[in-house]
Amino acid sequence: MATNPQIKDVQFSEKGLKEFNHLLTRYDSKRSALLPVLHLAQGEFGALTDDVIHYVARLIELSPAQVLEVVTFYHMFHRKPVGEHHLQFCATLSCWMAGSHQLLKSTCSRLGIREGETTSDGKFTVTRVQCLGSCGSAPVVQVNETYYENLTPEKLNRLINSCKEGKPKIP
Amino acid sequence: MAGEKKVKITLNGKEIEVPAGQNLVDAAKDNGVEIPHYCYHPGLSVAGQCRMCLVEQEGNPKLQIACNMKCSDNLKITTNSEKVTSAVQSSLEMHLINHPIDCPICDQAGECGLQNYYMKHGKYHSEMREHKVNKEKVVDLGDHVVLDKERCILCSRCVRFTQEVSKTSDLGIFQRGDRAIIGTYNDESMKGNYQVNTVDICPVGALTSKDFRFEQRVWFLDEAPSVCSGCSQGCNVSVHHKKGKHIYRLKPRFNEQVNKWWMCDKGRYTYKESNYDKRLSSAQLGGIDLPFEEAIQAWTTDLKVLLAMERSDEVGVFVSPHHTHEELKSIIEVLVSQFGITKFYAEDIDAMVKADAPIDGFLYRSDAYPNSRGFLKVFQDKKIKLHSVNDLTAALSKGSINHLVMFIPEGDRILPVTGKIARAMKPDTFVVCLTPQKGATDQFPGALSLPSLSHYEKTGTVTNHMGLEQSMMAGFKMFKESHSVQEILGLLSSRYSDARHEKGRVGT
Amino acid sequence: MSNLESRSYLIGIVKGLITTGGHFFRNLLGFGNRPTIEYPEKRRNYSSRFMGVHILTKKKSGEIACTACMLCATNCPAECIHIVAAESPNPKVEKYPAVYEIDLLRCVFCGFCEEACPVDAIRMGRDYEVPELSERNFVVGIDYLMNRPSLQNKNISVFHEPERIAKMPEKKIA
Amino acid sequence: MIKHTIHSKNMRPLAIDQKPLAAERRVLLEHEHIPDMNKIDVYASKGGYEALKKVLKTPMTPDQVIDEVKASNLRGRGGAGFPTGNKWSFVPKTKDKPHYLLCNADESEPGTFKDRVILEKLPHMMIEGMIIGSYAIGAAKSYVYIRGEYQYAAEVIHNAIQEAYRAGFLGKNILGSGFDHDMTVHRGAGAYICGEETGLISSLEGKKGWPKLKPPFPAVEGYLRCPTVVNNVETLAAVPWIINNGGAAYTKLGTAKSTGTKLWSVSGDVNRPGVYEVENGISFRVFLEDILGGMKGGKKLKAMIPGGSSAPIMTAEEAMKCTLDYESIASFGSMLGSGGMIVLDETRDLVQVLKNLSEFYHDESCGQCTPCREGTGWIEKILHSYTEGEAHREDLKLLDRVSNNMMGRTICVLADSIAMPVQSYMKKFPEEFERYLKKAG
Repeated sequence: MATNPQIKDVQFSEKGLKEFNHLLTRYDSKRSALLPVLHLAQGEFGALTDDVIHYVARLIELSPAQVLEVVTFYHMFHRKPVGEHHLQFCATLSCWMAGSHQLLKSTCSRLGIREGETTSDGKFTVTRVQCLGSCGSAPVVQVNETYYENLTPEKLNRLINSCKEGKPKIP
Repeated sequence: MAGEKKVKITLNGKEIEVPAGQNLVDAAKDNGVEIPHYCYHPGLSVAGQCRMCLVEQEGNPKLQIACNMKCSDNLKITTNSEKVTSAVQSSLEMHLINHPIDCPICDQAGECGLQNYYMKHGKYHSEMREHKVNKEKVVDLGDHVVLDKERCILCSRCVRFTQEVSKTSDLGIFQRGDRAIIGTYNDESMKGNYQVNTVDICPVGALTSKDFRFEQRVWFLDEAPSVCSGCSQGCNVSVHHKKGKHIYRLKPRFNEQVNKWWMCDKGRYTYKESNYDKRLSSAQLGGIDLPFEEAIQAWTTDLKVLLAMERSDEVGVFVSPHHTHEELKSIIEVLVSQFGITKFYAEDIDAMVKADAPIDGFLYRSDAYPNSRGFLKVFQDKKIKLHSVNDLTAALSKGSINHLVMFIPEGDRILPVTGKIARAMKPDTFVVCLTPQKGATDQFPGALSLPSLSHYEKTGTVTNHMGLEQSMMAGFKMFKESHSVQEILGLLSSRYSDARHEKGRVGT
Repeated sequence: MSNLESRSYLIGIVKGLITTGGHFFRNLLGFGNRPTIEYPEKRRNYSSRFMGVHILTKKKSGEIACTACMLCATNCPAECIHIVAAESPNPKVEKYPAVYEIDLLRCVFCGFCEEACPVDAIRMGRDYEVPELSERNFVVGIDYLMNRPSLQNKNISVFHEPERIAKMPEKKIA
Repeated sequence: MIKHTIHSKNMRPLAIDQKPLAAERRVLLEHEHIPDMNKIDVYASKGGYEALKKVLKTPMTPDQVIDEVKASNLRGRGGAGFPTGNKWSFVPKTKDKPHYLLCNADESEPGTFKDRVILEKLPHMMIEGMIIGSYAIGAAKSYVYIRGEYQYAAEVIHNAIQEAYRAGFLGKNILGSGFDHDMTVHRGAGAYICGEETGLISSLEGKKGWPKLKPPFPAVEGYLRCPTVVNNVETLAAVPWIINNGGAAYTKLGTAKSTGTKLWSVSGDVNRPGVYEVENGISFRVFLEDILGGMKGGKKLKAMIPGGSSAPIMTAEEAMKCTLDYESIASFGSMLGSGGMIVLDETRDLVQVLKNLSEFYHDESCGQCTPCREGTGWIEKILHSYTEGEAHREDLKLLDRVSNNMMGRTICVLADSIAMPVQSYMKKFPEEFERYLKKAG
């Protein structure tokens, strides 16, 4: 496919390529591996930028538009790099009843950014997400891939402080 | 279609017989019942997204979509019950609550699915008081298509077209829910030779043709069935013109065997060769306008002088396969049988026909003439030998031809060939150009030019590469002075015979 | 009429003159109820629904309000409106009339165009004094219809969507 | 390099740590509290994979397995409650196309977090159930479609599958029975719609999670247009017990029509929110007092959403009278659904609750069908302006009309998941909406 000039050529790491080939063997159609490959690419490159999307499109033999359709459909795929600590506040019913909105507002004001933005030092991104499947221990915040449950304002501040030090730990 | 199994279905109480497995929407349309639909298109896969074609099926409490139903025995469908009409009205309302309703500036006004169905099925007072979702308005998708994401009703016809028919897969639906938008990757230009088909099948004004942008309102346009002159595929088109004065666009016309619902972008702009700026609008002699009558008279006298001295072999005729059967027949009847002219010259049509193959694997073919097969057949039937253009240039430079009749079609394709002939010609040879285009007459400064009809004004038949004879019923004339080739030759032969018998007044 | 009167020619003339003279002097001195007025010093006051030469309205920003949607040309029974639409130079506006001409000689001043217009871009004005030397000048264009002095720039369209235009992204079309 | 994923230990919902309460009936979660129960050896030591051995060693024919599940009258635990035995029997017996079994571990229904316990603590029980199910429908491949956010659970399942391969319960010629089977974990990427059966199939095919047109039904033409069965985690986890103890034994649990036990994930204004396994048919009153520790802060119960956010709401009186099984909840106009119960006390403003839910469904609507794509957005906007002080009486009529025009008009039931609650909130709690009308004056 004629790629337009601004698209730089990117490549999976050697480990990533091995993982990619293994993934292909698990499915009966190449396109079925698209989601896992996008997870793999987002893990390696940090975000699904235009170059990455064109690379994945070539690997899975799809047009970039078809891959972009999938990337923009799912919430977990980002087209721009997110902060080192991606604070995802659950906004749905049980967490909302437990006050997750107040936690979100206070965190935004504390970090000085609005919802969905990244702090200038690239450390934090704050977004609102839908039900994380942990309603019994509401309110919940997911940082990168870990759930932090039963948060109170104090616990949340301690969590953010531990993130600032680079080692997020259970408050 | 005769051998197909028929099944009996009941539509609105009336029992009808339809081919087995036919889509219910098509079956209903064939029997006069119009089931409203946006996302269904007979040439594309079934999406079932717009939910406009909801119908009541006996034995099923929930309304079913008709586009996903194949006709099978004793299928009982009701489309006019109160429940169905209110469902269709509410589906339409849902389409319109985030629609910008900017009909004054939308080219689709007059042929827009939303307007049509609102008048047939809507007629409600909108209760949408909330803020509408705003999206990008004028987005340039390359040199053929302009996109307006706000008007899009997300029926995914264009996406399915690029994935299933043109196979470029460059359109997609991004984001989710009512924030979803149609577009290409980062709004880059669309690719491929079939982009404007997406404009035809887009039921609303989301995808509009850049060439037709703001040109004319569709309710001012008349429609004439014709065949595309772009190549030998012979796609059926309808020519949209205003009172025969100006052609604004071409749209494909459904033909099961040739082009189904589609046509290529190249062919779509062939109408520009018929419009005002390209046309020879009156007869000319050496560049000076003169009434059509005198031009015919001049041609007759020169021809008469030659034929009287039995020098019919000094008359050369250049023809091209761009002409219809009827034109070629009249050329042969008048020039050959009446005047006994034998020397016919044309490009190497045999080679073109043999090398003819689809260029982009779908419709557009390499042979650039719409009637090559027909042309060869006519001349082979009459056993007239076709000499090559080189023979003509040789004969001209040698001076053995000093009366040249040039049948030149419109379009820039032919100009290199006619240019070569013009350069090889001696200044004193008498040239007659029967052509619709100014470009050709400029190449022959001293020539007698007679304006003939452009391709889309002609009524006649052409044979496409499959050998399928297709008729064109244009029936409009853009310039008062221009006449069809048959008319001109008719006048010529009648003037010639009058001149010979010295009687009868010249009729206008 | 007595026999003498009909035979003697003079009495009839004098009687006629007395009637005309009576009207003449009564009107001259302003006592008469003559319908004519001293035009152009005094003018008839027509009703506010009077339909005179058309007016093309403007947006608040001074641009032409018309979007060249051709509804007036379609609705016009005399087919005397000729419009050529084009891409608007203002990046926030999509379509505007490059040419908008009305042939006043053909126009029957029925007001159908005013009714058809969805954005109050054309109205029936109050001017009726449109003297011209040749019929070509009766085909009036945008400049006359929108900016003629008698309008005193008061022809502002009531239909405008400032917040929608403000939020509209600029169009990206070659 | 691949970022190493870290997980924290406090993932387990609270209530599950203590020993079973009197009113609980732990069948699936019997050994859940044993540490390292997710390892294969500990699981095998508690009778794990006996059912698989029983199926493959005796050997039971696929039809016998299906009949056993039919006899147990096990109903789908994901939300629809469709009898699993019947679902399996719809798969055509012919083998011209490959068959697939997909485990729906997407669990995105607000209020539902029961599958997570099985995924993190008892992965092998689900795996064993999947292998048996695949054997029953003749599927050579099965996939665990797990929601992208459950990163830790995905790892646990992945390790468990590798253990199963090493133990010979997966791969070629399992236990010498000639039955080959491959299982893969497939992570979703954050879309509620992929919890819908055909939405999951589209997502697994590498497309947007747009549900597919039915007919054709997945059992005939599903994943890659081949016969496919999609079962919930809890449904598959119940299969080994049914095979071990027989379908009849399973019908002794619970009520006649709602047999067996159900995992309830409770959240909201209760003292002990969490995941509990109870026998179907237990009364809500007992469930609330004995298991959930009553209302938090002694407040009065106002309303209860039984089966996840898409279930119509039940008033306090109705809740107190109902028993936790499909029939009783349905008799009050609601749905057992996925068992994601949300309890609301007297302080909760139900219009705000409904607004929050409409935001969820507006954000999660996949946008394929027009009534849902536009309708969810419209409902949210109406509720937004309704609660921001511009409440008009016609808004209620409009809400009713719009939700009516969404119900039953779309390819999947996401539209109904907001339309039915809207209707039930307005019918059962009109006074909540009146309050806003008065406030708006």
